Amino acid sequence: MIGNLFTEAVLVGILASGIRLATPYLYAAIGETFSQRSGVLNLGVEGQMLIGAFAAFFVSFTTGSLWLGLLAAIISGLLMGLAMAFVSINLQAEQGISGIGFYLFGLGLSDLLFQKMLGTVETVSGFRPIYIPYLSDIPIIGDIFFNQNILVYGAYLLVVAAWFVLNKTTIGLKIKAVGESPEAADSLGVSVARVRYFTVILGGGLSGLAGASLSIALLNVFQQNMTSGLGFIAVALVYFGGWRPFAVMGGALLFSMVNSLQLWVQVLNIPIPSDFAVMMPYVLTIIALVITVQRVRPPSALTKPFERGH
Amino acid sequence: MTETQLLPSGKPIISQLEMLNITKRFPGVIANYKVNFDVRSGEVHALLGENGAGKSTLMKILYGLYQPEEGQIKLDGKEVSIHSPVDSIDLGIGMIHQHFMLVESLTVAENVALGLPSSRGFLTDLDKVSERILELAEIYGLQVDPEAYIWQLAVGQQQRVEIIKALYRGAALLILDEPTAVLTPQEVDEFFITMRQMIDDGHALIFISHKLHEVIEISHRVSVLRDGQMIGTIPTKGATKSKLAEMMVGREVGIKKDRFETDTSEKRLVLENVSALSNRGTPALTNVTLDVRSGEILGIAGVSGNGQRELAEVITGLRPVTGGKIILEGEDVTGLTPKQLMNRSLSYIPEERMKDGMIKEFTVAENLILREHDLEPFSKNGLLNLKTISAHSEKLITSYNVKTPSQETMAKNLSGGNIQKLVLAREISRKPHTLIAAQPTRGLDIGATEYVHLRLLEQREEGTATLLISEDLDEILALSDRIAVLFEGEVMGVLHQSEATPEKLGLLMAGVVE
Amino acid sequence: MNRKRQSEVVSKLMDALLPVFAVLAALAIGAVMLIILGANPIEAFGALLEGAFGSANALADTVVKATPLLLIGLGICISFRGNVINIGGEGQMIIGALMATALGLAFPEWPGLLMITLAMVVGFLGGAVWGGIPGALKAYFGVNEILSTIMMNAIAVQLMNFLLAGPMIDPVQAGKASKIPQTARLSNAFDLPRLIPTRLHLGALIAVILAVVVYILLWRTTLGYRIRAVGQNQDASRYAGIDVKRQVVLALLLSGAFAGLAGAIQVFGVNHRMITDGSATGFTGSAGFNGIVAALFGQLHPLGTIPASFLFGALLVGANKLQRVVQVPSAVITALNGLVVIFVVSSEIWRRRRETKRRTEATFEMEIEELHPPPAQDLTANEEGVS
Amino acid sequence: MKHLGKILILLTVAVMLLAGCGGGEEEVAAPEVFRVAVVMPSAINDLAFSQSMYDALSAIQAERGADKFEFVYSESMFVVDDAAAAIRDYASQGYNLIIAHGSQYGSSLQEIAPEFPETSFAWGTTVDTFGLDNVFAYEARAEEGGYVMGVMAAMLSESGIVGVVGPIETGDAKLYVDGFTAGVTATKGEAQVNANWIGSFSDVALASEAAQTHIGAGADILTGTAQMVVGAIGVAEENGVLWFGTQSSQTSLAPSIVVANQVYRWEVVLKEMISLIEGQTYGGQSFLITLENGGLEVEFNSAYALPDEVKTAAQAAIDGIVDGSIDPLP
Repeated sequence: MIGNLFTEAVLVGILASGIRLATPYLYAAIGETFSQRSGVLNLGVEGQMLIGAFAAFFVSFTTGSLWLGLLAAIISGLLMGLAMAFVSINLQAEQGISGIGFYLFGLGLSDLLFQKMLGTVETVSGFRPIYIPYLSDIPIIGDIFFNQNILVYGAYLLVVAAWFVLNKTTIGLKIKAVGESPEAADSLGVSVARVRYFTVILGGGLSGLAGASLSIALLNVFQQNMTSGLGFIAVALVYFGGWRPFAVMGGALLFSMVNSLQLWVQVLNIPIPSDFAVMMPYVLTIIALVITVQRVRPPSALTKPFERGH
Repeated sequence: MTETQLLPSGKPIISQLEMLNITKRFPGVIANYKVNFDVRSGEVHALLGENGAGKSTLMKILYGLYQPEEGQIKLDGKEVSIHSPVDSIDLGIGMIHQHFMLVESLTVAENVALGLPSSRGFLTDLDKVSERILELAEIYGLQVDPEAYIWQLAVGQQQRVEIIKALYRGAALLILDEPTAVLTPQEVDEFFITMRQMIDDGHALIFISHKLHEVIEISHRVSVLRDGQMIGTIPTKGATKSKLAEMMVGREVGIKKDRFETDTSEKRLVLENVSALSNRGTPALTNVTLDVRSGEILGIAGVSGNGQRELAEVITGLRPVTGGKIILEGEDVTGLTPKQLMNRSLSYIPEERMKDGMIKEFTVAENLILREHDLEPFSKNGLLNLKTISAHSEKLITSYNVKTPSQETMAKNLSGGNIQKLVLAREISRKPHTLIAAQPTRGLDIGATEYVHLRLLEQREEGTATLLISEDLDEILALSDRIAVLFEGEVMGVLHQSEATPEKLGLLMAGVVE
Repeated sequence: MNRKRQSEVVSKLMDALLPVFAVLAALAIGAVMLIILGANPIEAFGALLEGAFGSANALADTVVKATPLLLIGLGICISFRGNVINIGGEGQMIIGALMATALGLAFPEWPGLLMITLAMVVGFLGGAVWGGIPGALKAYFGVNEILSTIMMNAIAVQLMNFLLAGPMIDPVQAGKASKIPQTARLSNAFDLPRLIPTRLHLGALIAVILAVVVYILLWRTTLGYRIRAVGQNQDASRYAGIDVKRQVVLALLLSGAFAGLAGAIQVFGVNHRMITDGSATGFTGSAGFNGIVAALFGQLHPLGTIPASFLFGALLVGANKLQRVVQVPSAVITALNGLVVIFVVSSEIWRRRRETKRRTEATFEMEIEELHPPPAQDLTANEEGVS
Repeated sequence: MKHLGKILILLTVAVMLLAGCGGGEEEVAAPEVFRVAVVMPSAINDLAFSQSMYDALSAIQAERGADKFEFVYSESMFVVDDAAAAIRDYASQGYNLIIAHGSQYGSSLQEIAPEFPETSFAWGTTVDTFGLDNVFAYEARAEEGGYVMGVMAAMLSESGIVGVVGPIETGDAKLYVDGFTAGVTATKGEAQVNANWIGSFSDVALASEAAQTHIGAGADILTGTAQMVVGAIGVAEENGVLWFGTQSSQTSLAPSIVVANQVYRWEVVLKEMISLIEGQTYGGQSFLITLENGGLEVEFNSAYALPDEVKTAAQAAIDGIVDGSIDPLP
């Protein structure tokens, strides 16, 4: 029966859904890449995603405009990012812990708003897959790559953009410098705080977008705790990818494809207990880390607040 | 010099900069108290002082990294306010920090471009930056590869990058904070050529050092700080080493200890054709053959990065050998762990004390048992014997004259000199048969250096075999019985103290064998 | 001198009270949320206090809640001191509980005291294994422990789901169509003894005793010395001949072991069987994460973690009561909990600032005594602050 | 550090003393008002298990009047330990009936109930009262509706492949899926039922992807249970695949593709319990909601044009189950 896995339909399914499932991870993980590259660990991603997911859903639901929903998600994410930035940059709070605080806050607040403003699970008609002339018609390839909604494409464009920003722009240079050696950046007049504010807020906005990709593009509903640990996996993927956008994308794709593989394993009635099937992505992630020996060093100043003269 | 005079970089000169009545406090110390200081275009003004005298603080104030509580800064007669490096850079002030302010994971060009507006807006213009770097390199004779990553560069090269960074920003006044501490004699000479060229072009240079002969060689005026206060400013012409040293320390220094004959019959440590790799996997040591005898100090001279660090690590078991044998007191100890070697009475004073020699967040007492914490009498059955540890540290603090409020003080609160005493006390109090001392006085001031030297000679007389690795030729020459020179991981030759001269050693250090 | 001493005491007292002020500030925002929701905040916070401390039962609940937080917090003290971030408390707690429960189910006839002792040991070992794996992966393969412990949590949950629905299922449930994934109830003889006639069980006492043990471990043993040395400075430890990798493994292993023990105690002291709703939280109550927060509130000191866990446990228990009394959605509690965490960690900065200020002020006094006498021949000014 | 510890302890004691003075004023319920407290594992608006109970209590309240029937709830009590504290607290406040709405709460109830012999407890979904005379048990014969749905699914499916999305293979969810599978295979022997247990009650994204996988595998009918299936319903709608709901009505989520829902009407058994309690019987019995007693209802979506023969077959299945001629769990 394992042989059933290697049919075209299944492989296409795994690839297509792997690409789709990776979307929220990508938005969140790329945002996290920026903030970690500048030296701030944001563990509150999950909370920001939930707030973003709710904002996107609620605004889309009430106004009927998905674009307004998207905007709302980004703005709410930015605000959460701003708060996180203030706490970790100005108040120099222990980042791992304040992140957990923001997670809980986002989890609670999104649920509360959901109960008070919506009251029940509703649906919206979210972003639809975009038909791209010719490309979408190519057999197999079209199904895998060119039958996705705009936020899916956006996620992959974001990876390219993130790579570009980090490697080809002045702000990218500042981000990397601030994360590696804030003292050196500071001695050249680069404002460490400003750069970190920028990345953490940007990370918040992207996390909000990650939430929106769930609530108004992939799932089209809002449900309490709908991210269910996804944000934490996104943070893990940043480590997995060694803080490099394309490697982070590789990790996200690997994780989601294995996740999609385990769903197929069950659907094809391959006799593995479902619990073990569900375990697969996690076990494989660890194995992947063991065999691809990690030589990448985290940004030297990661989690370390900067204060001049210390 | 007229006010409109321009530097080769195209920026105007700074005719005179004055710092008046500067006072600055830190938790636990008054760093500067009513300090006056000035520097002019076309001169090197040396700032002398022991560690902790307040030199770096004064310069960080000038560069905008610290704000003074009192005092003012005047540039060409006008009062200026410097709140951050942005202000000082705008005013034409550049600083070469003692600990380089470079981002290791970025390239030379990226480090130079950092924080500057780009000609392409938000996109970087590294190609143009590289061009300009090469131009400046040409003008000032500072060879660097703009594409190289900082971590690939030797210390001397990194320093050039620092200078170029400042020049690129149009610095007319350069603060050089102990720039020669990390350089070889040859590199120092080259560096002085660069400095002379800069003052000829109209730059103003502040040169911080505690190496007196360098100060005498390069500077026009000398100011001496002690305990945060300005002792005085004198023209260099006519100043003597001993005069300057006395101003610095507040007493006469430089009593030479006599060297006694010792029994050097036993070959304590022997290296036979030892080879090893560097962290990057390239050959760091090739067929090194050496012996260190009881009662002698074998000096290892060489330019930084020629295998000294690896040599010490191979002997102490921290780095695997790829070939050859290490024999300690007649037994082959190749491949033993650091712990096993330590238990064979080998002691090690590591090069980077703060990083490798002690634990900042541990107390003085805890640091003093770092090597022997699991041996009796300090512990028994896995439990620490706090009473013995306390008595032990009390004893060492007294006999090694470690200045600390108490043995419960965190090591990070001690001065550099006292930290070195701490490490020294720990390593020497074990009465080692063999001692590896790597750069034992780097970064120490005169008094502390003197102290370390006395202790090393004392060990020699007690019969310890000492391997002294140092980049300070004066130190090597003053202490060693024999001197081996390392170049690119190979021993270029071993000279007896009597036949060694700086010139001979310098040639060997450059890899020239006559 | 006396006045100086006094102001120092006041200043230290302020430091100690800081988390409390932070909690109050967070609750103030919570009050605004409650008012918006149409609830009376005074009534609500009254309920919170009552729920946490209002009766013997309430106090017992608080302590019962605090027990796993303290145990996991102790493990966190060890691992964080060793500079290893253990986010795997949830999984380690589950594995410890599973192993202890399996033992209890396998030998229902054994004497209670023997079983309880062995179950604690087995739980401890189970957690050690689950913590040791990411420890070894970090030490020998360079796998980031934040990542691997998060993954190990997910794996432990699925393992629990599998075991409780399969090999370890309650025989009564096995015969039913619905097959609730739970084990049989452990023999009554294995119940941890109650300390007073409430839910308060022996586990709380064990946890407090272990806090002292961990204190001794960290500061009075060579093992603790090494773990702290490696945590502070790997290079210096290596130079001093300490096997750095082994300490990294040990730090995570011990940390996991305490979480495993927390799991065993939770089963033998509170639940008396294991049951799963598919998530980790159903069993752990997020103790694996809250324990980290508790340890940090306790400033990573085993003894400081005792009151910190107690206060955090009180907050959790009281908040549930608040929800019941004023009937606001439970989401408010979660959000409030988050705010408390944020405010407390953020408040730390004032403690640090006061400490710096204290030291600088001391310097100002120094001025009069030390500036004018002839320059000292002392080589040792404080380099740290100066250069 | 030592100081900090001491001060914190002192402070806690102080807080405890204050709290001790403030607390203790319990309101005694007026006897004519019937007071119910319920502890539920998820949110009251989950469109699934918890909502079914909340809706039932609201229905009873609407019938009896808010002045005669009060109820309070603790939602999202997924931590068993917290639920136990809530149950004990409600019991000590003199509620007439305390419902532990979740099989995971059984052990706690078994321990607490004997301490409050005058209070009635109800535990679902199970049939076990632990032999205690103040504990009622209640259970849904979820397989009954499941079977009926399965019959319809088999007839509506063209591909002969039906997909199921479930949380973990247990309890209520397992019963429903087993019944559903039985209904499908009884109607169309060659039809295939693929089940996907995603291991979570909350992972909406994974539930949605599971639905995608089913569709990729050829399923043209989907069903699922628990609160995370809202993700799967969206996918079904997008792909024009039919959906069968259970526990609560999910029609509002996708009116065009929801065929029918099995809706739980706990009020049927709750009313029985309440009248027993009012007659001084506090427990000892177990209840079932079934198609027969109206506790389970197959609610057809009027917006979906169900072919007559399917509706007839469904009705026949209902009748067969009610009269016992069909066993939904063969």
